[in-house]
Amino acid sequence: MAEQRAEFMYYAVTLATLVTMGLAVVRAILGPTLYDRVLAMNMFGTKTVLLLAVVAFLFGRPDFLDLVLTYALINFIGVFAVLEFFRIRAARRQDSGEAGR
Amino acid sequence: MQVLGIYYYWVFAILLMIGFYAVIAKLNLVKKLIGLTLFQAAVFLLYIAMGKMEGGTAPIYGASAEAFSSPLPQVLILTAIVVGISTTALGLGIVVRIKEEYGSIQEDEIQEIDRR
Amino acid sequence: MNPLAAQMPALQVIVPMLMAPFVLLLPRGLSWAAAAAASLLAFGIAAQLTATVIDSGPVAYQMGSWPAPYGIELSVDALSALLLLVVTGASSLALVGGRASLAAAVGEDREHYFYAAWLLALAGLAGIAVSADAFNIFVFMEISSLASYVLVAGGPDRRALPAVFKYLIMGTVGATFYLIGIGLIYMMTGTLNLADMELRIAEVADKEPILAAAGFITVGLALKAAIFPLHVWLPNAYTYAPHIATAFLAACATKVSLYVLLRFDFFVFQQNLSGHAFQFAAYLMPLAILGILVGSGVAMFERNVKRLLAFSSVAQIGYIMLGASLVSIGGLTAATLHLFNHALAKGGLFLAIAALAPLAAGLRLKDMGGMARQAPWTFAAFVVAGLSLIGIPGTAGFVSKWYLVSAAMALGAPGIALIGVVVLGSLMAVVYVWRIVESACFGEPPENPARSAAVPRPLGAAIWTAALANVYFGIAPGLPLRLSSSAAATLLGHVPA
Amino acid sequence: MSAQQTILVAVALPLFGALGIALAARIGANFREAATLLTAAALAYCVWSLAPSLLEGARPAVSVAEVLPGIEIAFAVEPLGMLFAALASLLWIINSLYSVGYMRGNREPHQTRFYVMFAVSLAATIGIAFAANLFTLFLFYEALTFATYPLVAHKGDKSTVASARVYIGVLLTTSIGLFLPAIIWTYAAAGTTDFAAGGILEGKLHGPAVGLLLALFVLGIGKAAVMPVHRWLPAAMVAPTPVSALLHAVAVVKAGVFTVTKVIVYIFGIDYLFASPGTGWLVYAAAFTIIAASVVAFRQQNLKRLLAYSTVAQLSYVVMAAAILKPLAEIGAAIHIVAHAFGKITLFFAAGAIYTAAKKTELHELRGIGRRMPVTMAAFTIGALSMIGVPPTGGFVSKWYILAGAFEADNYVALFTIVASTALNAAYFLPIVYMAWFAPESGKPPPTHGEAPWPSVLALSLTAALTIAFFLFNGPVLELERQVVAAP
Amino acid sequence: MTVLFGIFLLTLLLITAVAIVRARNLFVAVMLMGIASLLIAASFLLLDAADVALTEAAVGAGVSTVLFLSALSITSERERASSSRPLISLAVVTAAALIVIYSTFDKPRFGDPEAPVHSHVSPWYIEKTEEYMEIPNMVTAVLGSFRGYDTLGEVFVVLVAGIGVLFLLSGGPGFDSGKSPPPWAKAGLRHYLIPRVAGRLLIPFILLLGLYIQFHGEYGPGGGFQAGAIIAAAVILYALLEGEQNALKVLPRPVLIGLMAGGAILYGAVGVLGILMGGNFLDYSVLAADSVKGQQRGILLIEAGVGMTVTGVLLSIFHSFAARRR
Amino acid sequence: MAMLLDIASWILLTLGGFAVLVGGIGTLRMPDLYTRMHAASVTDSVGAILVISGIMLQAGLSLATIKLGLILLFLLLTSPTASNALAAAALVAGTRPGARQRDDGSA
Repeated sequence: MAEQRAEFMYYAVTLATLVTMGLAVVRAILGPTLYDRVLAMNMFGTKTVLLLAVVAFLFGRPDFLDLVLTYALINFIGVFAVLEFFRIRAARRQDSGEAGR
Repeated sequence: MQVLGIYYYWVFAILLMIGFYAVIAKLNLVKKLIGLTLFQAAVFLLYIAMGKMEGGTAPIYGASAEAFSSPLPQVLILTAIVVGISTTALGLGIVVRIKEEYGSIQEDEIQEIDRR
Repeated sequence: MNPLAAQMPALQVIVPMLMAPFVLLLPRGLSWAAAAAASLLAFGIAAQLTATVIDSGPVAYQMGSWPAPYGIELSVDALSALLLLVVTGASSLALVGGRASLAAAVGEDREHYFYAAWLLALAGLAGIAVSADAFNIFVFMEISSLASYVLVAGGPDRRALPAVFKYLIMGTVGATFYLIGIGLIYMMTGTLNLADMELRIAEVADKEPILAAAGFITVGLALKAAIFPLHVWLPNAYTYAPHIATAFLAACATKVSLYVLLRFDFFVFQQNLSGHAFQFAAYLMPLAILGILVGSGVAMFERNVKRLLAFSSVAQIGYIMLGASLVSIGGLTAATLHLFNHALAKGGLFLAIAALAPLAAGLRLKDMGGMARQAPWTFAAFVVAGLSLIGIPGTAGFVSKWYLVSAAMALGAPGIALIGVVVLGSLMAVVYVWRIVESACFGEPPENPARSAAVPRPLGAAIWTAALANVYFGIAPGLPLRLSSSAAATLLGHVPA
Repeated sequence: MSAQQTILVAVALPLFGALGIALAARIGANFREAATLLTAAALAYCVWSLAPSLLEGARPAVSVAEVLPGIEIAFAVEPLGMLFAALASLLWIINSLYSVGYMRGNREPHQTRFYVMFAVSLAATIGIAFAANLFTLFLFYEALTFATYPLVAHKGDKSTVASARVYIGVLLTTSIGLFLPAIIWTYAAAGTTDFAAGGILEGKLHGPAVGLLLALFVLGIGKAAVMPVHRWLPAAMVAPTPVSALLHAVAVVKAGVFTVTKVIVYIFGIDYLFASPGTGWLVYAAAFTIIAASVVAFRQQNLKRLLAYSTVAQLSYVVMAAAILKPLAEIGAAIHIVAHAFGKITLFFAAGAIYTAAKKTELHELRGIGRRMPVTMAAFTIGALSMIGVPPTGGFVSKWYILAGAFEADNYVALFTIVASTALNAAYFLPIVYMAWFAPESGKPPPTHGEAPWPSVLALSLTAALTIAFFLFNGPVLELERQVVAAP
Repeated sequence: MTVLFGIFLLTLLLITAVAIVRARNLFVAVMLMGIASLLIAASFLLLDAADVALTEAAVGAGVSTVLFLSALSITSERERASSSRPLISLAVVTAAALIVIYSTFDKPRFGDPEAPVHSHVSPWYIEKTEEYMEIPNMVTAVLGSFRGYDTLGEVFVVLVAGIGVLFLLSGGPGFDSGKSPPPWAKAGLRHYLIPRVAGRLLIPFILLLGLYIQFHGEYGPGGGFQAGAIIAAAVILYALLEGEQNALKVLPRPVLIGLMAGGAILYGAVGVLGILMGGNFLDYSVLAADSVKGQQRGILLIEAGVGMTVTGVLLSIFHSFAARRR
Repeated sequence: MAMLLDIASWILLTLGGFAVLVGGIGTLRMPDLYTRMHAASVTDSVGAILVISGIMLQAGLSLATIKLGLILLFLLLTSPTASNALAAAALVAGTRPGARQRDDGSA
């Protein structure tokens, strides 16, 4: 009984997470700025982490949590790579702007 | 379950198509590589889907597991993913060089430059 | 059989493969020597394997000692032995002769990367030739492909880069198609071992996934093998690669894909799909004929010497496919033999180009002026290899064309038309080879004298080795003929001859 | 040295000679020419030493390698080939002698290449002569084409290269496009390509196929210059005179008609061919070539071009004679190869000598030249008479046998052609002779020149002498050729 | 219910894929690629492929995003509005898709335990892994031993990609080792205080996680490749935070090349050791007196080799790209 | 006791799911970058805390709980950092709160 109800709760959370992931995808596609997309991607990543954490229990395979851990960290690095990209782009533009003058 | 099965193969086909279209129709070299990545991802999906067994679980001996999905397609796709990323990395290296030499990463512009 | 001899199939791949990381670590000065040594060793192993195959039939090898359908099996039969000889031989010849040329093209500070990639290309090609596992073939195909992209990208001209990018894209699409095909077969049979696959496919033959798999594998490998009209990556890649690398790749890279194609189409599908022979005749043969005619035709009007020879390669691949599409012992013998002979001829030609290019102002036909006088010996070898490409008797190229024509003749009336195509193709070859010869003998010599005065001796020796091999195998084709007729029998009837 | 070894040595000797010539050239020009003459003499010795045993009926053969099942590279000496080889090796000596004078007299460039390729050409020629089967023959036939290409294109300027392109283009196209398929067809039908007395095709082919195969052979053997594949021969006139001599007298065209004869005699077999329908056309084709080429020659103003068209006509004598398909005519064909060789080489030597000494190439310039170059013009006269077929020259002997063969076959077309062409030959040769000896010298200040350098004069005297000698002493040759047709 | 999840994820995947192809801005496309990659990874997990899901996440969302962004920051991020021959391309693509769909007729039922995939070779692996190796993760068993030769090939594919990028980017006009980089290229994100602190805090954990995945691969999902990617990611994070020059001080180029070559050599050496000790190539059973121990030892060693090579190659590639920003 | 834990975890999970959903809707509906960032943070912080603690309660005391704790820690450390850096980058690049933004271009 309790098992079943827990399962039901897992399903509910999973569903909510999935919907949010969908919304994040919509945001990533709509934009409108690059920063919105980065935000959406980051959010999508964390939601994936949540989703997989729940699914691991849903499937009864807690050893999948290693995987979830990895997701959380990798996602973080992705965001930093994006930031570095922005920084370099800004510096580049500044450089070329100065050169233009 | 069967709905999902059919859906997997359709998604495989459509994803393959989307990626392939990007590879042959897009003129931007990076876009081609992105298309290639999607193209390969579709194939990965094909393999993994065929390895799934109803009622099975991940092929790691665990407490309660009785039946396992097939480990072989997973191994193959692990290798294929690595091959894919290697190809992408090499392709990006070439793109960077092309940009430096030609100042463009559009296929048509490069052809134009070479024709001159 | 002593234990080391039993390990030969594995060593064939391992020796060049493991030498590659060592090349990265060794002092720069040694990288060429290490690469050449590994390549020669591989050639020795290939020779040893060939001897074993001729003496006692196919050799099988279980990787990691796991039994066949579960572990990965290697197997060497006559066809693989033939291919191994071509691959390792071409590599050794090009490496031994090509040091100076490569140093000039690649630059000495990054040479060691290049040699490491070369060894991996060699290992990849050899790995395909010995493998008896469908997926393993894919892995080694990718090693060799990625490595050959690197080799092509080493070309000094910037146009090498777009060329290699196109090569990469089309090569990867081809490999992925192959992967899809393998996946579909695996889905229907549950196995990846080629022999096991062949047995198990019989139960599910003519089901849609298998038919689609045949299509995907054929198209994917045709892309890799540059079969007309999927050859568009080849001319530029061959033109702008370093000359020595072109010699190596032109001699064996596409051949290996053709080999896999033959393996699949005959070994796995032939017995099991109804109407298979008809499909060969209906689809591959017209493509082969078009490939011969279009490739030769473009070559006739091409002004860049290397691209001319590259288009000639497209035509020569057409000959091989034409032989295969006859689906007869004679046709397959011709196809496999031509695989060998064309490698000899093209390898020699591109090596000679490597020797001549530094003496000339460029690679256009008119830049070849005066070459015959500046480097008479090299040029003579070029002519010999060119004659082999045309198919003049006394050279290797003739023998395979002879078999092709004989096989076509066995068809009766339609065969006459095929003979016409072969003859026409040969005549076109006369034209394009002769355009080079003529401009080299009688063209205007370059305005300012050559930068480097002489052909390096090792390169000259390599070129002459190739040229003499063309003559030798034209007069005494016993060895390749034996291998290829046995290969044809294996492909068709499954009984080792 | 056994006969087998001698054969192999004969084929290989010029090749090594070529190497020796190339090496000797590094020391000096004299050494190079000495090496050439030495090689030529050694080759002649080798070849001629085979003759006696052949007259006694021996047929030495040797096989080198089996290329394909049933197809080997093999050599066998039989009378026809012996005759050809003996002729070529003999004329090489004389031609080398002549070349020394000509090449030095005209200060030609690339002399080393010239001598080396000449030697390679001779190797190919001997290979053709001694080939034991069609395949081997084809091999050396192509080798000869390639080896002579640099000789034809010797000058290397634009028009020369264009002409040389015609030369190699026609020869390669016909050989690969027609000759080779004919060989493969033969192989497919008979299972072998060996030359065998009486032919190998008898009963293997039927109906129009025989005629078609014959057509493939005759047109495919472009070197025989049967119209319409004769275009290469006039085009090749751009070459230096010794090369023309090589082409016309020593090797190339002779290889062509020799091959045709050999195919007719040893592949088809004359009796089989005679019995087969649809083969008579060859006589007509040859006859047409003879008449047409003679007419064209008649209209030429350039001496060497005239000689070239004369050669086209004379070659077709051989083809026609072979095509008459009677033993006497076959003998005539063989002898005509020899007779024409002596006559034509004399004519070319003379033309070259005139060019060397006086730089004259056109017919109208030759007025009165006989007084300045009496020896040369005397030789020229003898050569011309031989072409026409007047005794006491070699040309008479061969024409006699061909006529006899034509009578035997009741072939009136051939008869008429011979008569008509003889008249035409006379019509274009005799005016030259007359002009040279009797017309007053034209031109404003009379040019001062004498004979060409002595090696050239010596050479042409020798060949002129041979032309006459062949009329007087042709017994062994006849005996040899009788064996061809008399053999079982 | 999982069916619904699967369908939902796949639909999102398709939408994302279309958006990727249509995106005019390459940066946007790369972002969406990251999302698509996570979606694929989640789908893999639903299909019981934990190891593959881990790899796809590490590669698709991590490594490949970093690589694409590195390349984009050198090249340009905008795609010109043009595609070549869209109609012909569509026709070709549709033909391919039709063949694919045709091929799905008459295929085995999805998840059917009787399908050849589940009845022919796989059961042997599932059965024998326990017997021969006594490790729970069958994927690792197949990868490391049963089909270890493929994995050897995979390592060399990675190696050749590394060699290729090093080769390509150590020449050409953009390469000038003498030129000092502009100040902004050196800086990294060191002026962003909060990320810097948080990042530095995390790096040890990431490294630890990498090592855990490396050596836990026989028991749970993971193995050398994933671990290599994670460790490389940690170093890349360091480089992003402190500037790549500082990262190079920690792990200089020669060390990286040593890592990538060394890993490949280690793998090969294990294989050759198999020959020397009387077995076939890559036969680990002979590595110890007890064949099970030998297998385990062999797998451990080759996984270490894989990890080394992957780390070395990924970092080399990253630095090669970064060095081009001058 | 077990019942109590179960109930607590259900409540946590429900609330977590709700928070995640609300945050997602907010991300879609909010007018500009900075307000969207707020909404996204709801999912990352509140949502994550609630959901993961809910699961932790289910899992009981085991290795899994420790791992879950680690995951939560990472999430709480990384996502605010990422948001902060992103906001800083956007501000530096000149994106003002409330301003109408041009499309950086998908299609």
